[in-house]
Amino acid sequence: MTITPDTGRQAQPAAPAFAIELRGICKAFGPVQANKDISIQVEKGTIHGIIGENGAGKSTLMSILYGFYRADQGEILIDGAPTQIADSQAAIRAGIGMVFQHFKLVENFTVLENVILGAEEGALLRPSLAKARRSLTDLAREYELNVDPDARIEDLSVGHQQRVEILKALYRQAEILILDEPTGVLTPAEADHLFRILRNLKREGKTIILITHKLREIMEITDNVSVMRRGEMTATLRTAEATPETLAELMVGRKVLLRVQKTPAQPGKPVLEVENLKVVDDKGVERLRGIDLSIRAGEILGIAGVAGNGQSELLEVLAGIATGTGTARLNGTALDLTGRTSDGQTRRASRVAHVPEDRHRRGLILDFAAWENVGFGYHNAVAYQKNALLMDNDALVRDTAAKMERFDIRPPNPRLAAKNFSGGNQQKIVLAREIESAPDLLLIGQPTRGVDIGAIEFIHQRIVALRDAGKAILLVSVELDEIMSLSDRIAVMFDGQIMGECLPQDADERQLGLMMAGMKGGSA
Amino acid sequence: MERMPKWADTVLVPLISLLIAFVISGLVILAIGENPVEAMQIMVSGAIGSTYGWGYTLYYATNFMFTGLAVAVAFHAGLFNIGGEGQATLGGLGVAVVLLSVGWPHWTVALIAAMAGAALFGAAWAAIPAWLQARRGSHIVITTIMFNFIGAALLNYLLVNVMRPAGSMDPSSARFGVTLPGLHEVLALVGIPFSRATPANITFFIAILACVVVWALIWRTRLGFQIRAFGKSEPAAVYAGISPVRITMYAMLISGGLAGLMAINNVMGEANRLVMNAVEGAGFIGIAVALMGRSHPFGVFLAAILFGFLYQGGAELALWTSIPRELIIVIQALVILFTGALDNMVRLPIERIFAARGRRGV
Amino acid sequence: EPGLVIDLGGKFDKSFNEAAYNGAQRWVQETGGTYREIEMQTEAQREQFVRRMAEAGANPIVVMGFQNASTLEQVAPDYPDTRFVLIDGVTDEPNVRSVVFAEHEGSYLVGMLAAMASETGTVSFVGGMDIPLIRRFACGYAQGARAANPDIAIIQNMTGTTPAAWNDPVRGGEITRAQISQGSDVVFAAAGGTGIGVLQTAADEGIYGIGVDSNQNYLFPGSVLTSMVKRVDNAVYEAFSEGPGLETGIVTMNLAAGGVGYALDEFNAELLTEEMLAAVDAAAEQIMAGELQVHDYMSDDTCPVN
Amino acid sequence: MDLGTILQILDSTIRLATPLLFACLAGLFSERAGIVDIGLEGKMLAAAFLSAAVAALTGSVWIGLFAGIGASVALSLVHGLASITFRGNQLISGVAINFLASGLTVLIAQNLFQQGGRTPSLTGDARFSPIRLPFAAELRDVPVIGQLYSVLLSGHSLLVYVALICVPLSWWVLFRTRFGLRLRAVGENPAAVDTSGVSVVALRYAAVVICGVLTGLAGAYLATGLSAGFVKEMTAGRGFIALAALIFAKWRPVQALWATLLFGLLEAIANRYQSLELGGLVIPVQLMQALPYILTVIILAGFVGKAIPPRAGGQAYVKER
Ligand SMILES: Nc1ncnc2c1ncn2[C@@H]1O[C@H](COP(=O)(O)OP(=O)(O)OP(=O)(O)O)[C@@H](O)[C@H]1O
Ligand SMILES: Nc1ncnc2c1ncn2[C@@H]1O[C@H](COP(=O)(O)OP(=O)(O)OP(=O)(O)O)[C@@H](O)[C@H]1O
Ligand SMILES: [Mg+2]
Ligand SMILES: [Mg+2]
Repeated sequence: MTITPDTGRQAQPAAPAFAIELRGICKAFGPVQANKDISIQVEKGTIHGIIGENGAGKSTLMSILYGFYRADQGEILIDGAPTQIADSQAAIRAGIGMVFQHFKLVENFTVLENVILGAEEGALLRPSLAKARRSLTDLAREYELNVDPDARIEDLSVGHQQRVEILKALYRQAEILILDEPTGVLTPAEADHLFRILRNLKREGKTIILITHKLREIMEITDNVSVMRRGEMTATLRTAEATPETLAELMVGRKVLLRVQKTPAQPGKPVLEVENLKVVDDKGVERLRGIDLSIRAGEILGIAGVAGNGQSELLEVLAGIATGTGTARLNGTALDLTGRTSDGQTRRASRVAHVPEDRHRRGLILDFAAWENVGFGYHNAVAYQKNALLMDNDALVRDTAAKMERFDIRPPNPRLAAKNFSGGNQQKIVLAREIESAPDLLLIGQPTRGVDIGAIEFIHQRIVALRDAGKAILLVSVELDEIMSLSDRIAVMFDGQIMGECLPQDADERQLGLMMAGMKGGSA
Repeated sequence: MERMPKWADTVLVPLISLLIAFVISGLVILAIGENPVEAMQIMVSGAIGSTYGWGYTLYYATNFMFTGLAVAVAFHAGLFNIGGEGQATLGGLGVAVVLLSVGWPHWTVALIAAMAGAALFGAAWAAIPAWLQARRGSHIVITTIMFNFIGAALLNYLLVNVMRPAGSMDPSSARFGVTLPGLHEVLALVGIPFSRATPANITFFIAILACVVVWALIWRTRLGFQIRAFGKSEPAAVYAGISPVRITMYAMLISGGLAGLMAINNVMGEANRLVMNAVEGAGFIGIAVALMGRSHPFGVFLAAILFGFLYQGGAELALWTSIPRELIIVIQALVILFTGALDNMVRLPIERIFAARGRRGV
Repeated sequence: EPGLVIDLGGKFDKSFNEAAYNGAQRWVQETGGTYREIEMQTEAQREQFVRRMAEAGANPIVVMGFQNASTLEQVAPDYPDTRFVLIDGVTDEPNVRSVVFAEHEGSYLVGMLAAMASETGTVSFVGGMDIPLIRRFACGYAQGARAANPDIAIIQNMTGTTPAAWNDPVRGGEITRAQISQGSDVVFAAAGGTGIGVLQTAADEGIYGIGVDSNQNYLFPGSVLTSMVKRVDNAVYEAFSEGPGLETGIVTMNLAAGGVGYALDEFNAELLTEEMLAAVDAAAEQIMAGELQVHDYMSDDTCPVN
Repeated sequence: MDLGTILQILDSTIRLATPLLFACLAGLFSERAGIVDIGLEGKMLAAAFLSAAVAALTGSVWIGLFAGIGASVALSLVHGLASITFRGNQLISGVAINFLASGLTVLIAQNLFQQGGRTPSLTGDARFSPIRLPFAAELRDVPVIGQLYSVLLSGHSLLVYVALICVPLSWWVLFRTRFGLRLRAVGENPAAVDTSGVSVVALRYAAVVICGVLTGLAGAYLATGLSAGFVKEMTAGRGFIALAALIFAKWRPVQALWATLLFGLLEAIANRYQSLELGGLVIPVQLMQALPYILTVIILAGFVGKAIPPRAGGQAYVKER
């Protein structure tokens, strides 16, 4: 069944009290259509949820509403009145406040200073600070928004930093509050506190837009919910009438999972064995909290989970980029996780290949030509050397041409700069390089992010082919159907831990979706 | 994303920047009450109107090739080496030490030894800032500038207190035993008559060789590949297992070595003794040369010739008009400003033009 | 037509080079002739500039500054038909005339004047670049001061060890202030452009300064006691007048030859009393008559007094 | 070394520290706003020249002062154009400005005065003359305090006192005013400023102009206060030393005062003693002269405490990736 935006039910015959109404918003970043003709209505005094996969266009839409980006097309109505939101100043004037996915705080300023920044009373700080201090204590009482006004931001926990962002908005008399994935960075306890705050705000008649991936949260506090997919608004409905199942379907999409035709796996001897793997990031936050997993030859282990729950760290520490503690054995021999005697080169030498999640930042050098990117990381390979001194660029170019042929990379021009390929083809360049290095273990993150369907299918076939060649593959993806269709085993990660494992055939989206949302879902 | 053709990026943009720089320089000349056209004529005739002029033009160009390559190599690694001046100064010291320590039988042997000394000292002078950058994150731009001053002071001390021959009044070393063959001697072999009164010497060919070698290093070797990768994107380099520390060190050592090699030309070739301030700002001109030449050895070669022309032409201007040679520093500054800092100002409009034509084309 | 190669610091340095320029101008006025003139721009340019002058066919070519001794050693042999005149330095190239001055004699005289003018009993000396030539100034100055006042205290400082020391007024001023704080009330600056800073500070702080090379009395009327003039202008004038045929070799311009002396004009007339002048002129007579030997530092790199 | 000598050295320390202090505060405003400025040297030079030249021509040091400030502000705007408007490389822009100044000053000086790139030496009203503080003369003989007052504090040119006043003033502006708060914020996280509805570009231009004014004062003092006229390259690396002092001072006004005084002291000592004798071994003058630069490197190497620069320093603010 399909669920279509059912505004008829939303529009109360009495007074169409829409705090916000967006009509036909479009926004493109270069060739990327982040928002396509988006219309949405948000009732006054409600909490309105927006869900969607990574890259669906949620943040972009909200940034437009807040005047941080300018829409290419479309209009914005605040309280029914068409409003030009040229910049954040205008948004603030219109009573909109936003808590960004990545906080916009001055780290080494105090809470007070951050709160008054841009909203000072006069040329001198003293009075502003005094006033802010007073209203902060009020707000704290009213909404359980207590933070030490004189603490430096960098000394605060993420949860408190977020409260500062909310305080900033409220201090500017925001009537409409937008929160972009507020709980993505919070511990469950902090999240609960946040929700209490949001309820209080709602009680005071404020309108709240809540962006999240997590069904549990939607179900918990939203009144209405809209679903976005690939830059489009696919549905808006009352939360009361929605169920996690329907939302999960809407979010992941009704389109048939493209089941790659693959024979059942013939798992061989274990290739990668990881025990009690821990990673602490430079901020001192524990990103991986004791991971145990093992992958056998000829097997694909899929890691499902919402972005930011430790998948990236898992890939990077195994790839020798990040450092961690614990043990990881490749074909029985231990990998150095401390980084002292290891790096990307030594990993490649021990036949570990890595397709990074972010092709623009790590996987490719956008200014390099395709052939240079194919040699990238393998520049020491014997095949690419002419003699002890010189590299054999021609050989590399020839090899690249062949790879482009095999991977159907368009345009098949080895000398074209990587930045001039489309995302899908950029991704194929990385895959060609890593897969054809014939590794024992392939670490692969978000293989099809920002890639069109045609390319997706092709990439999936390649990954399966590598498996059938008896290699071990660790697949990380935020796209459920991808996990479902590729994996031989599925592990779900949440908050740096593995919530559970299951086999794709006896797993269903709903169950996985719940585990991804942090609910100790069904068995493994 | 619409991009403009490569030739526009590598040729058109720098040329337009250069044009702007020249136009403004012309205005400056007008402003100080001289005639730009005459000035240009004097420069042309003085710099390329005679083999004498050519001699000096090529002599300066040789200096600038070395310093330009030095800056270019560092640029490829994403490093900004403003220390060419100091590194070339120390290179001169290296040459002097080598040539004064023992009597050399023949200039060829001496040349090889002197090159080693020059490169070694130059690299050593670059090593400390490089290490501080790689390990302690000290800003290499400022540290290299500081090392220019420190190098000058060091040379000053050595020339005054150590290397100055007894009884000599000016702070400079004794003359070296060996001299390099002048350009005229080399050209005489192929029957080209050339002024003997110029300092241009065989080093010119070494500089050309250096251009080729650097080209091969950057575009044909593993190290060059890693240097370029690191320069383009450090996160990607780390992903590929390219060590930022190692590459920073290598790139700066090579850069310093190249700057040091310049001493073969000015110290061994021209002065034939170590004098104070022998580098004469060539280290800084290297920045303009590298920016003009888009950090490509061939571009550096051409840009160096251009600045050699400007330098000699400027000297002639200073000689016969009341326009001081500082005019060249102004031109140099404008070139750096427009090809470097204000690059976008020149590039964006051109990009738009190409984008528009592209769209119409499609 | 003759040529004049002016050293770093420029022809309006109010000192050494300006003296040469004035000599050349006098020649122009008196003979109506013309001459080529260029100014050195940087250290490493010396050879190119002298060469260029020779290439241009100037003859004779007057080259200013001891630092060009080695320059001429390089260039002169390539132009055997050209006559060069080196001011302030010595080379033994066959086609070069080396003109040197007896600075110690002139300095002796201004040293006497300084000692006699001093009330604090302390006089001082600021040299430019620390080289034997400048020590010759200092030594002569010290001898004169001692002669006039046996228990005078003499402070000596050099500005630096490189050519930059000729052109650093700021430093000159600071050194002078230091000397004043040590009690000096007459300072003799033999430091080219740096000297301007010295005389400036002397004037600011209300003590006497003594100029050098050119007559610098007019710079700060009333506070420049006198100037140790070096008749560079005469040397240039003579070279120009003698033309391409001038004979080479070493020419020493001493007190007797009117090559050095102290300046007396309307700007410092009332600063110098009768008896000061009497004493100095007497000494000058003796020196010219050879009865009084002023020790030349450069003869043995030592100075009897200090 | 008697008290008198020490006083003399400290006295000249104050004089020599003044241009560094102005430049250091200038850099402070610029870098606090996220604009790295290695063009201080050039701006100081340009200001030194123009102030001296105009003072020499008009005979009024005040007109000269404003001319000097004008020159430096003009160059600052070039830097702003390159690094703010066109998002160019701030380092390259600074380098270009340094060369532009060192070339143009000599070019114009030669053209105006034909004195080998020098200006005529300034006299009378064409330069800042020392100011005797009240009772300086009377207190001269009172031991210590009196001498401190009359030798150290009294008898400097006006700009020295201006510089000293600029220290508390800068502190107050940066840490006690709305403008200061926003300025510091834009150097730490421009996005935060932008999302609070304040213009990043306007703030950064303001900072760059303030930087220009202060650098102008530095240059003007050099040529019309410390010495009496312009000499080519007379800034002699002071602009870079000021940057080092800035790092040493961890981007704080009061510390900037101490840092620049330290560098001033080094220069004063180097000026006074040809070579320093410390227990037997003789430190050559060249080492004395290189000491500020060596110290700078040591500071940059973080061997005297790591300094965290403003986080957004050196990067142009780009909203959309
Ligand atoms: N500044 C930008 N420049 C270029 N492309 C961008 C920019 N911001 C977003 N995009 C692209 O626009 C698309 C939508 O991005 P957006 O951040 O709105 O998605 P999202 O739904 O917020 O994703 P997430 O759940 O990961 O936050 C993505 O393809 C992204 O790559
Ligand atoms: N998040 C982002 N930030 C910056 N640039 C981006 C981003 N996402 C995409 N781009 C740029 O947009 C270009 C196109 O990316 P995109 O993935 O949309 O390609 P596409 O048109 O979908 O092609 P394909 O159909 O092969 O996926 C890429 O070259 C990339 O440089
Ligand atoms: Mg988002
Ligand atoms: Mg796509």
